[in-house]
Amino acid sequence: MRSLINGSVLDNRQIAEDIYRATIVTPDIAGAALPGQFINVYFPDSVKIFPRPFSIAGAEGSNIQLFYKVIGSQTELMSQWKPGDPVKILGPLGNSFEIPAPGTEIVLLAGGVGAAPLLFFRDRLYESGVKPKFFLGARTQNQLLLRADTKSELTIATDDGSCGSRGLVTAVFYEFLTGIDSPLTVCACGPDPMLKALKPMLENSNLAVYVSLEKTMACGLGLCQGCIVKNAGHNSSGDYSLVCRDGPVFNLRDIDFNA
Amino acid sequence: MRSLINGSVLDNRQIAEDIYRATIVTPDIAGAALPGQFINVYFPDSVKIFPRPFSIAGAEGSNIQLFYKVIGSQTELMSQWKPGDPVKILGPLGNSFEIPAPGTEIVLLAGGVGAAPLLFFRDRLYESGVKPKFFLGARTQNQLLLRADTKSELTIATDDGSCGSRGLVTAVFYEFLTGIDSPLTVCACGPDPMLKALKPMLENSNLAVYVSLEKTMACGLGLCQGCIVKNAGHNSSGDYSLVCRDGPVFNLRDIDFNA
Amino acid sequence: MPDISVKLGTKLTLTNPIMTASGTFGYGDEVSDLVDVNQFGAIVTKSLSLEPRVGNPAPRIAETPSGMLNSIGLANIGLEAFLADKKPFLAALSTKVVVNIAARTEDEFITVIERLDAEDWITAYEINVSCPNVKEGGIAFGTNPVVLKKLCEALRRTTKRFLIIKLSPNVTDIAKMAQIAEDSGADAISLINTVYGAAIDIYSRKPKINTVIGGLSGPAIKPIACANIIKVFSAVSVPIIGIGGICNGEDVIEFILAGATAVQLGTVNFMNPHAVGGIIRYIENYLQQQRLGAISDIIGCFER
Amino acid sequence: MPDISVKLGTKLTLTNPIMTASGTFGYGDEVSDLVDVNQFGAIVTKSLSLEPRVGNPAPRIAETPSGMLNSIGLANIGLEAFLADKKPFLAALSTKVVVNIAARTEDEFITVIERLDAEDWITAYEINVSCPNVKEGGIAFGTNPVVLKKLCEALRRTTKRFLIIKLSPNVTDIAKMAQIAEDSGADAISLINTVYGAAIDIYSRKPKINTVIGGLSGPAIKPIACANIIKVFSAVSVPIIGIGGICNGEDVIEFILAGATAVQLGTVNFMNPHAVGGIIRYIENYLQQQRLGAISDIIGCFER
Ligand SMILES: Cc1cc2nc3c(=O)[nH]c(=O)nc-3n(C[C@H](O)[C@H](O)[C@H](O)COP(=O)(O)OP(=O)(O)OC[C@H]3O[C@@H](n4cnc5c(N)ncnc54)[C@H](O)[C@@H]3O)c2cc1C
Ligand SMILES: Cc1cc2nc3c(=O)[nH]c(=O)nc-3n(C[C@H](O)[C@H](O)[C@H](O)COP(=O)(O)OP(=O)(O)OC[C@H]3O[C@@H](n4cnc5c(N)ncnc54)[C@H](O)[C@@H]3O)c2cc1C
Ligand SMILES: Cc1cc2nc3c(=O)[nH]c(=O)nc-3n(C[C@H](O)[C@H](O)[C@H](O)COP(=O)(O)O)c2cc1C
Ligand SMILES: Cc1cc2nc3c(=O)[nH]c(=O)nc-3n(C[C@H](O)[C@H](O)[C@H](O)COP(=O)(O)O)c2cc1C
Ligand code: FES
Ligand code: FES
Repeated sequence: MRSLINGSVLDNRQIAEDIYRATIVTPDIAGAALPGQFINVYFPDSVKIFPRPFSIAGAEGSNIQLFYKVIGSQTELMSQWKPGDPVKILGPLGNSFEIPAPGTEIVLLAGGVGAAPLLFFRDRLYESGVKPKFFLGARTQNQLLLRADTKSELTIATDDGSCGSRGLVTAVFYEFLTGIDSPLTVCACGPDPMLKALKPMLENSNLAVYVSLEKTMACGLGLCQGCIVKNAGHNSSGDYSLVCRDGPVFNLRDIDFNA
Repeated sequence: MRSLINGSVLDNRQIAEDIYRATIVTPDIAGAALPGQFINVYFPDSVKIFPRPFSIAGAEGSNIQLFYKVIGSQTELMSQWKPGDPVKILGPLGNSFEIPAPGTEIVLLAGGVGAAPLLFFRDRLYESGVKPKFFLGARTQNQLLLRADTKSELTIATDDGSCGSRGLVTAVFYEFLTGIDSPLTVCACGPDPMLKALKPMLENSNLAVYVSLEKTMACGLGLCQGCIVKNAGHNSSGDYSLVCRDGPVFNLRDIDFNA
Repeated sequence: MPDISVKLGTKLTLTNPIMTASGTFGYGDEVSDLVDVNQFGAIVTKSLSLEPRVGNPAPRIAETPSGMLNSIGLANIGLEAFLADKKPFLAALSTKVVVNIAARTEDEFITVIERLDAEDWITAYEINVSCPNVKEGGIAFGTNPVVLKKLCEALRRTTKRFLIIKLSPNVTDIAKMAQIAEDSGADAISLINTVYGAAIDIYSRKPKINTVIGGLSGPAIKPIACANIIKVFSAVSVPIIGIGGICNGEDVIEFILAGATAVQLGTVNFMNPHAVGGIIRYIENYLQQQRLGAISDIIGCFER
Repeated sequence: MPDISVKLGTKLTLTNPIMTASGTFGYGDEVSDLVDVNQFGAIVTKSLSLEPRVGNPAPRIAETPSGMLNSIGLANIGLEAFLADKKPFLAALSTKVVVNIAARTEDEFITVIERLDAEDWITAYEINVSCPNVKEGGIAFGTNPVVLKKLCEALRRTTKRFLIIKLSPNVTDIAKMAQIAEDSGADAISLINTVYGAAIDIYSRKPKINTVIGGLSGPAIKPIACANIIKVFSAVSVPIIGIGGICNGEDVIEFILAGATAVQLGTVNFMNPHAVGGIIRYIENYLQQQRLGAISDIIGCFER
């Protein structure tokens, strides 16, 4: 049972350039959350009427964590949250990443704040005894969500080389791939162009690629039919899927980025 | 020269039930302000688009004071102002109370938060060597803007008798009037029904009554023609006056409350 | 406790005046784990057409000041899937079910209605002649008086069910369209559908929704809806269902004072999926506080 | 520095595309100690009629979500007082002056224009055929194609001055009205005037503005204005002046991309009387950042 509830801010601080981490007390959501799922944040009395979706980046005890980048008016409002402030949230929403069958290696691939859902997935993998490879990219070192990690084998790439290798994180990942011929599950989240660039990987039949997508959402609940993504040809369940209800996690095979 | 400027909150605190006092650093306005004038407070990115008018309740050095009652969304926002917060304000706006010719006694008559502009007038009168009579009414003692005053001869009335006399402040004032037959200038501010109730006083030719009016304002600048008050019959300058530009202070003789 | 039930003419009584607005509450089952759907006086389903429709390409929605644009394009699962997949949920509801229908032609409307007439769990039809973002069979039915008359008469001949005609605000004279609907036998008029609107991204220079011009909804259009209710109330005697920008109980009272017998919640379902509960409590409190026995006492009762 | 001047056809060039919207900036002199009025590409004065008009009774304004209703009722000082009292200020401006005219009859329009034609400090007339809150001579001129055609033709015969027809969004087909204005000799079309709207106080049960139905303006109507600009842009070749809900530089660029050659600032003058300065700086920065030489390069240039 999902519910719109008043969470309470436990902590909210800037952790990188324009990027904040918020910890919210919300036992029901924390208890139910799965990696890949998201919550809606509501802003009453606002000129902007849509709730804002954010990936659950961690769930421990009664708390969930969000990592968010300040890019507009509502994330600006969030950056002003103070401990104790009530926040209207609804979740967990959407589907989730799945832990692959034993024998399949798993790799996490994140661009920018897209790392958020994968941090949560990493936690759960680590708890289940898996220490995943984690490729994390950002524009500069100032925009990295983490720089070192004990729960994953972390490889960092920055566009300007200020931390890790210089260049796109996908490039580092492709390098790693060339040495691999066993079954591999890739879970990726980041800007659309990054995810789109993964399409050619599908030619490698050893690979399953799951991506978490972002679309403008009016409801997050499957009510408005606004957050569509085009289904790839072989998928017969209708021409569009809803990111909020059928996703946000999709098998890369099933979606068509060009529409 | 009026100007829209960023003032800075110096202090903001609750001083009575639902009533707050804010001190704002704004040298230009503080220097120019006259009693009776008001400022506009602007709320960017708000669902409510009108600025909100507030009487200047005091001006000293670089600071002005406001007394405001929390009655809706924007005064609610104001109640959250913290020292150092920037506030967009414009003023001083409108006309002012005038210090009457020597030999005319002056009486201030206020209902509720309508005391705000009269507090400022009292300051200026006191500075000019006059200690005015000040009749102040409120619903209960918890809603009084002040309970004792060194700069005026204060008489208090509350509806429930919790402070001063029990009943309407106008009643106490009428009592005082019966003993008076010298020229008297009354400056009043309060709810419309209170001001309307002063109309019969005009039959006493010894009395000049000035009232400060409140109307919903869209601009406060004479641009929108929204804040009209009907002119009384003998006034030939057009059928309506604008409260923001021709007022907020009017000779009670010149206005017609019934339209 | 004051009486919040409303009679839509003599034919239909709702336990309360709050309905869902078509296209903003899916088929009700999407959020049945979040909202007690039976709190509503009636559920109006997403516009249904004979065949499934995939709807318009992305982008379909955009935020505007206190409102939103949409160009969903009447995406829906089509008549057969509706009856197969949604009937179990809808037929089991204790609240009433209104099926909103959109079609490209008069014949398509009639075919859908004839098939639905066999389903006894359906209470009423709402005819969408006012969708601003599809090429055929949308608003065209609702802006031309001659076409509207012919359609309404044909539908009235087809069914005895409670028939609601949903009107567009994008016309010079909505009162005239309402009169035509009434004269042709409509049992109620619902209004407004979305208002024409557009927005352009100044960096990509692309329209923010795929059809360029789409439908504006949300708080921004509330005064427009209110004005249209007032106009139609003085022009017809069938009940009016008020729609447009309602966010809370105050807004509902305002629309009822303006002349609505019932109302629909649209965009607010996105802003606050729990709105209905608070609204019903608000109405009850308002009536008590105003010492009114029944919500129906104040329909159209504003001071002119 | 990019070029922000705009040509409204061949007859009129403005130093920048930002004008004031009639009725929201008085006669300009009210705030001349607050705003440098010459920053605007042109000033449009409050609707002027032959005789003074006191306007509608209170209440005249009400706030709505991201917008406002008004029913000022074309209150104005009348032709003679305008020339006597406002000419000194207006004639001395370095910016252009557009006189907006409203009248009850065709004859009244003609009388006013004939008198104003003698004043060489006036650059253009904007004809208000779209005021939604007066009983006579308001929107009636702007909603009936036959009436509009006759009026425009008569005005065109009367004056050689730059003639702008200001249209209402409260019609089924605004493109058709624009075509009529163009065919009748209008030099430009301005749009939109306010949208029909209403609001009711649920405690007093009184309408929030005296005329019950008034005009909605402000950010709420921006998408409606944008859609109407897009429709009219593809229907006429005379320049369009875009109006409705503009708050900032982004909004201006959006309207120009939609097809406006110039724009007017209305309700924003109440929300931020200094808006014009920031908007002009924004436009210059935008053009530089987008590596564009002139604002006129992007008129109507959105991707369809
Ligand atoms: C399922 C899901 C999970 C998400 N998880 C996270 C997260 O964990 N952390 C995080 O920082 N963000 C996340 N986002 C994106 C986040 O929702 C947006 O950044 C936020 O809504 C922006 O709100 P705003 O009012 O600050 O910006 P706005 O003023 O709304 O937007 C500013 C600019 O950003 C663009 N924009 C708005 N929404 C999005 C979007 N969804 N994707 C890309 N561009 C957008 C707008 O077009 C505009 O140009 C997620 C989005 C989805 C759909
Ligand atoms: C010249 C002038 C000077 C003023 N000075 C002061 C002052 O010094 N202190 C102070 O507390 N208030 C003063 N006011 C009133 C103040 O402007 C309003 O209380 C304020 O705008 C309310 O804003 P809000 O968003 O909180 O309430 P809203 O949500 O706007 O209003 C809540 C309720 O109050 C009513 N309301 C709104 N504005 C007014 C008004 N002007 N008069 C009466 N009822 C109103 C509304 O109709 C509504 O029912 C003054 C008004 C004017 C015109
Ligand atoms: C996303 C969305 C989809 C809609 N789909 C339909 C529809 O399928 N059929 C219909 O008659 N109206 C549809 N509408 C219009 C609404 O039912 C309603 O008339 C309109 O949104 C105004 O109400 P609101 O402001 O409360 O949303 C839709 C509105 C939205 C926002
Ligand atoms: C208070 C007010 C008064 C107005 N008076 C007039 C008028 O006299 N003549 C006119 O043509 N338009 C008048 N308008 C309409 C505006 O010029 C403009 O077309 C409309 O407000 C939409 O623009 P906006 O949303 O930027 O305000 C008035 C608008 C307002 C808000
Ligand atoms: S956001 Fe509304 S259906 Fe996905
Ligand atoms: S508030 Fe606009 S003229 Fe007074």
